Amino acid sequence: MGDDGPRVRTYLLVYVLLLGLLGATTGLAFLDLGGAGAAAALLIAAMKALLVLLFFMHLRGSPRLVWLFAGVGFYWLAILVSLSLSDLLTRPWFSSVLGSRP
Amino acid sequence: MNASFPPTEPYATLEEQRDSATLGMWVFLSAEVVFFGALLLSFVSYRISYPRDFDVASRQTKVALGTLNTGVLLTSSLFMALAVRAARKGERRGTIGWILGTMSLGFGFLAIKAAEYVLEIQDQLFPGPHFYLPGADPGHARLFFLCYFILTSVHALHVTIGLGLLGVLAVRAAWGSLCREKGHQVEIAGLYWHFVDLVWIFLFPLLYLLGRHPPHG
Amino acid sequence: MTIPLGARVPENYLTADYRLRSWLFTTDHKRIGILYLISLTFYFFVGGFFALLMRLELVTPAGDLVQPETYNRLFTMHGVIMLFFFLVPSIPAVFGNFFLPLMIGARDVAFPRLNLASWYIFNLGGLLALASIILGGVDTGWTFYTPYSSVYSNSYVLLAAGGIFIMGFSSIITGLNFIVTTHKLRAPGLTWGRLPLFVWSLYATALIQVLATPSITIALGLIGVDRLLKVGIFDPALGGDPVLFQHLFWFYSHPAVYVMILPGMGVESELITTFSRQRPYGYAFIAGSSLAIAVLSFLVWGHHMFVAGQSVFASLIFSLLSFLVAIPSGVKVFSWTATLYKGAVSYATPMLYALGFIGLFTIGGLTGLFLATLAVDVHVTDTYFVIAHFHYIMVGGMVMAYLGAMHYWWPKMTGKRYPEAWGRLSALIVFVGFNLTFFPQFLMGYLGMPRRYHAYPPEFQIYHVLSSAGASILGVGYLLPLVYFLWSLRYGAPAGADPWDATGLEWRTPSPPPTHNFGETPVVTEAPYAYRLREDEGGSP
Amino acid sequence: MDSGFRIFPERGSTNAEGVDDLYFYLLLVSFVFSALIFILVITFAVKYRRRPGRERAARVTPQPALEIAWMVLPFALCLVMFVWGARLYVRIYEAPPGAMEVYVVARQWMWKLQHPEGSSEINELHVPVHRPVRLVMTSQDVIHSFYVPAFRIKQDVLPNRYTSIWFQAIQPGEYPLLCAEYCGTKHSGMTGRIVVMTDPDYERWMSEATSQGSLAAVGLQLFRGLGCSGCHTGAADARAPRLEGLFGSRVQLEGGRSVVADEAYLRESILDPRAKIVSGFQPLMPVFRGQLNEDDLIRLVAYLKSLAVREGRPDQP
Repeated sequence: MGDDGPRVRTYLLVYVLLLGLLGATTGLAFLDLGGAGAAAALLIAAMKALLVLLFFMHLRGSPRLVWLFAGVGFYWLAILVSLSLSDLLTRPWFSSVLGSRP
Repeated sequence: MNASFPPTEPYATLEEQRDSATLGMWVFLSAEVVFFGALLLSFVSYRISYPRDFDVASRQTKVALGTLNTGVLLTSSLFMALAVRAARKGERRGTIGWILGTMSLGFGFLAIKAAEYVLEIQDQLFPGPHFYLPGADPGHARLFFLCYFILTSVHALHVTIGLGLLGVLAVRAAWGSLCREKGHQVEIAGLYWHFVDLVWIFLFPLLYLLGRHPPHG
Repeated sequence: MTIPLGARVPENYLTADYRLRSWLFTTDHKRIGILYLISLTFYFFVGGFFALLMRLELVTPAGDLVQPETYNRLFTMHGVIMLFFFLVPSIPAVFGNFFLPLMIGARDVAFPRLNLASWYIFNLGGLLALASIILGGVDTGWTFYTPYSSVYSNSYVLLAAGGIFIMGFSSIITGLNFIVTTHKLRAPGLTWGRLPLFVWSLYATALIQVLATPSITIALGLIGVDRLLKVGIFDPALGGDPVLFQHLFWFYSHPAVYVMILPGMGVESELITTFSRQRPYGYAFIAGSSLAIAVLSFLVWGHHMFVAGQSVFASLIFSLLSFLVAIPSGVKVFSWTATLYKGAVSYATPMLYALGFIGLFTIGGLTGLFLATLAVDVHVTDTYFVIAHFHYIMVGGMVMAYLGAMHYWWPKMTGKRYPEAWGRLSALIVFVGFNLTFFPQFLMGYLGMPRRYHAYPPEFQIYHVLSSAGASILGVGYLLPLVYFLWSLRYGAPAGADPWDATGLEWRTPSPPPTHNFGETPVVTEAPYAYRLREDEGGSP
Repeated sequence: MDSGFRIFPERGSTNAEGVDDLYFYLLLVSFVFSALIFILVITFAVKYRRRPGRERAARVTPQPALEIAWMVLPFALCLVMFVWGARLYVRIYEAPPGAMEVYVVARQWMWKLQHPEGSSEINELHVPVHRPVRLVMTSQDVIHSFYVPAFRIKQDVLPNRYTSIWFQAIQPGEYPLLCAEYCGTKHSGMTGRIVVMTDPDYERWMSEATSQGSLAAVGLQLFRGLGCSGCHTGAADARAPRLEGLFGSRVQLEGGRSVVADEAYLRESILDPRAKIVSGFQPLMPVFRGQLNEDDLIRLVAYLKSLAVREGRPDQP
């Protein structure tokens, strides 16, 4: 069994990238990007998460089954969030006042 | 495979046992994703409903300490990855060393987090009866800090559990019973540790950074 | 593990060790299944006792037997105990634990020690729930809606919610164990296409257990925070949203309905094939529909919230998605029915339960359509129509399947046969009692009788009396098996390895099975349910 | 409210007729399918029962086409249910123009129902027949649910929020009003009645009902008493937005979004003015959360709505 996982250099590279992204997200937070600020922060967080998943957690090189279960949680979470927000965000859409306007 | 270290029931081979344990941890982590996700959903939906008050409140979090803590946790993840690597190669001293390194950073994270809590309680930001935050709707600001304290303390609980796991492994590595099984227990614990890091990667921007920029208008 | 030659009693998992500690520290999946069986039987009768008291109160329109406070506690504790401490674990924890490894030719589940831990965790949760009963009970309804549960209720919410919170972990562990076991420990040759349908349904159930349970853990945990800190995340006074609690609650509790019914469907597939000696009609459709139900079950929770203040748009989405669940459920009913075609149908007790299951599940499923239909749901939600609907699914479906499984596998679990005549009689009593109890509730519901009413307008009395009469019959139907099963432990005839002439690996080992299940690991070479057929007459419906 | 034996509830509203038609369709589909299943199960179980000489099953080749048809056909019937149900459902949330309004405040364990003209009732609501009535509802404590079985309407009543439905009675009479969401100890006692009257009867009842002035008039006093009129002067250079003609209009918010000024918006803007800042104004208004009870809020909202009526709908009384 020769899989000792990624080389030390890879780990260090990933680590430096992670710290870089941390700096970027903190720096960006102090700029006024309007609505894009939240999107940027979440995008960077997703990139960091992906790095951790792929390299530190060895998802790269794992069997498909492991990929499946690594994805399943996020998929179900996406269902929970999207359908819950489909309620919250659309509550003002049907304002019964509209019907009663002349 | 080392004959002196047989697989336990119900497995025929150590390889099978190792694969099962890895899969089991990933299945568990998928449950954890939903667990933290459900909490985050509460936070996000209030953030959407009350963006202005949540901006005001989130500016009260200690962003310097938070950033430092993120760095600490990311570094601990690197150490953990190196511990797994050492365990896989059967390097006992390396394994113990990196595990202890990971643990000390984990304790560091908890210490910094505790310091933040102390500062926040001094600033009357704990959403109890003494809560006080001018400039925001008191109810909504309480909601923010309620979410903040719940999310971070549940996360800290996970860090603590991770530290417990690593502590056990460090002792077992010192006894020498770890490396012969190609370190799969270190790997499983590593998955958990990295996941806790991953959760923080999302908590940090959501709690500390959104709304950090000076308000316009 | 070979049976020692010359031993009078062949060693099996029951006789391997008689000491109490050998049970309390066992990691044998079969013994853990039995431990669960004992716990669940206890909780079932506790929950049933509350139900009987409720039905007794409801015989008269005035609330004259118990105080309203008491009545509210009765229906709450009935719901909490029955749902979380009987129905959710029921078939997976008892028959799943016992038979999953046997059916896939494994020596145990993937994580035997975790499996034992799950039983202890379950009982810890149960003890908290019982403690809340003994101290005075909970009056929030099993749904724990905020802000009533978090701010207004003066009852032992923290204990009961804590019990469910803890029990959730045992559910997650069981699910996790089943997923890994099914993936990793199948016998050589046992491909996914050869798995028994019960295993497919357990796998689908396990997915739901793992992925849905965390949501209610959070929802109840947050109620706990509110009650402890006196400041809460769902508190409207702060701008908190009680509807958000309902989202988190139903994101678990709707899929949980499928945790309760999917294993029942799996049992049903086993029973129908065994007692028709027929191959399942459309194996792939039945197996696939289990997975489809598991996935779809997560997309429909909002149909509990059509009048809850959810947005109209979200209600439209949830209504449409809810109808999708009708497809796989319909496929199952169709396949069971078609499996009977040209079979060799016997009327053994398990089959009576199975046939009853088809009828009751059909009614339960069809009335589900009423509740998915938006405008009709507005009228019937939170009335006895809903009560009747979900009892048809959970009692008419799941409990019937549970009892069917009990009779089917009892000979395997204990090595003893139960008295068949008594079995058939009790199946009949349960069927009649059940319909008498719950069918009138459909009528009452459409008339507008709200649920959770301690006193009610006199016009509903006739229906309530019928319902209460049925409940007493049902009670007898449930007590009978308890008596004759216990009787059979001592006096039952020996069962033999395969009393039903069934296929499946669990019947290829002695009854009761030896500690390590199989003398040697079985090798599977053919499709499941390969019943020998009469070749003279063929055809298709 | 007779206590005779019934198998079908009375129909008291336009909505009830629509819902019942759909209900019959559902019943029909259910009867057809359950009859089909029951007959097949019983027939097969009897015809293919195990007996000497028939100990084994015969080979049956499954027909995927049959399975597919069984999936498609019922789903088509389900889609009819969905569309039909959705149309009726959307309708109960869209009150017709000129609907009479009633404000509902629920609390453990009673209903308070207020007419805009000023009369308020406890656990009893008098309404005229054949006129749409729109309910604006909120709760002072836990979640309740406004349920009138004869009208086939039900809507949860939530704290800190307005929910709304409407109905139009078709027959004078008395209909039970129930709380359908479990709300605590005396949940089953939280009942009342809707009294539907002919127009002349209703006019008479209205003239006899006691009233301390219309909600809007009391609201105006509150508006002045709380100092709102200091800023909301209605002048072009005022520090606060003009309120005349506000209700029902689209408000341009800071940050580019816009919102329809419905009751929920008015309520939020009084309690938490900073939540939605009107474009071009400073967040100067004090927060009224915790200082106003639901009754006062309703009076203020009614007053603000009356401003819109005067501006935009001069034909209305």
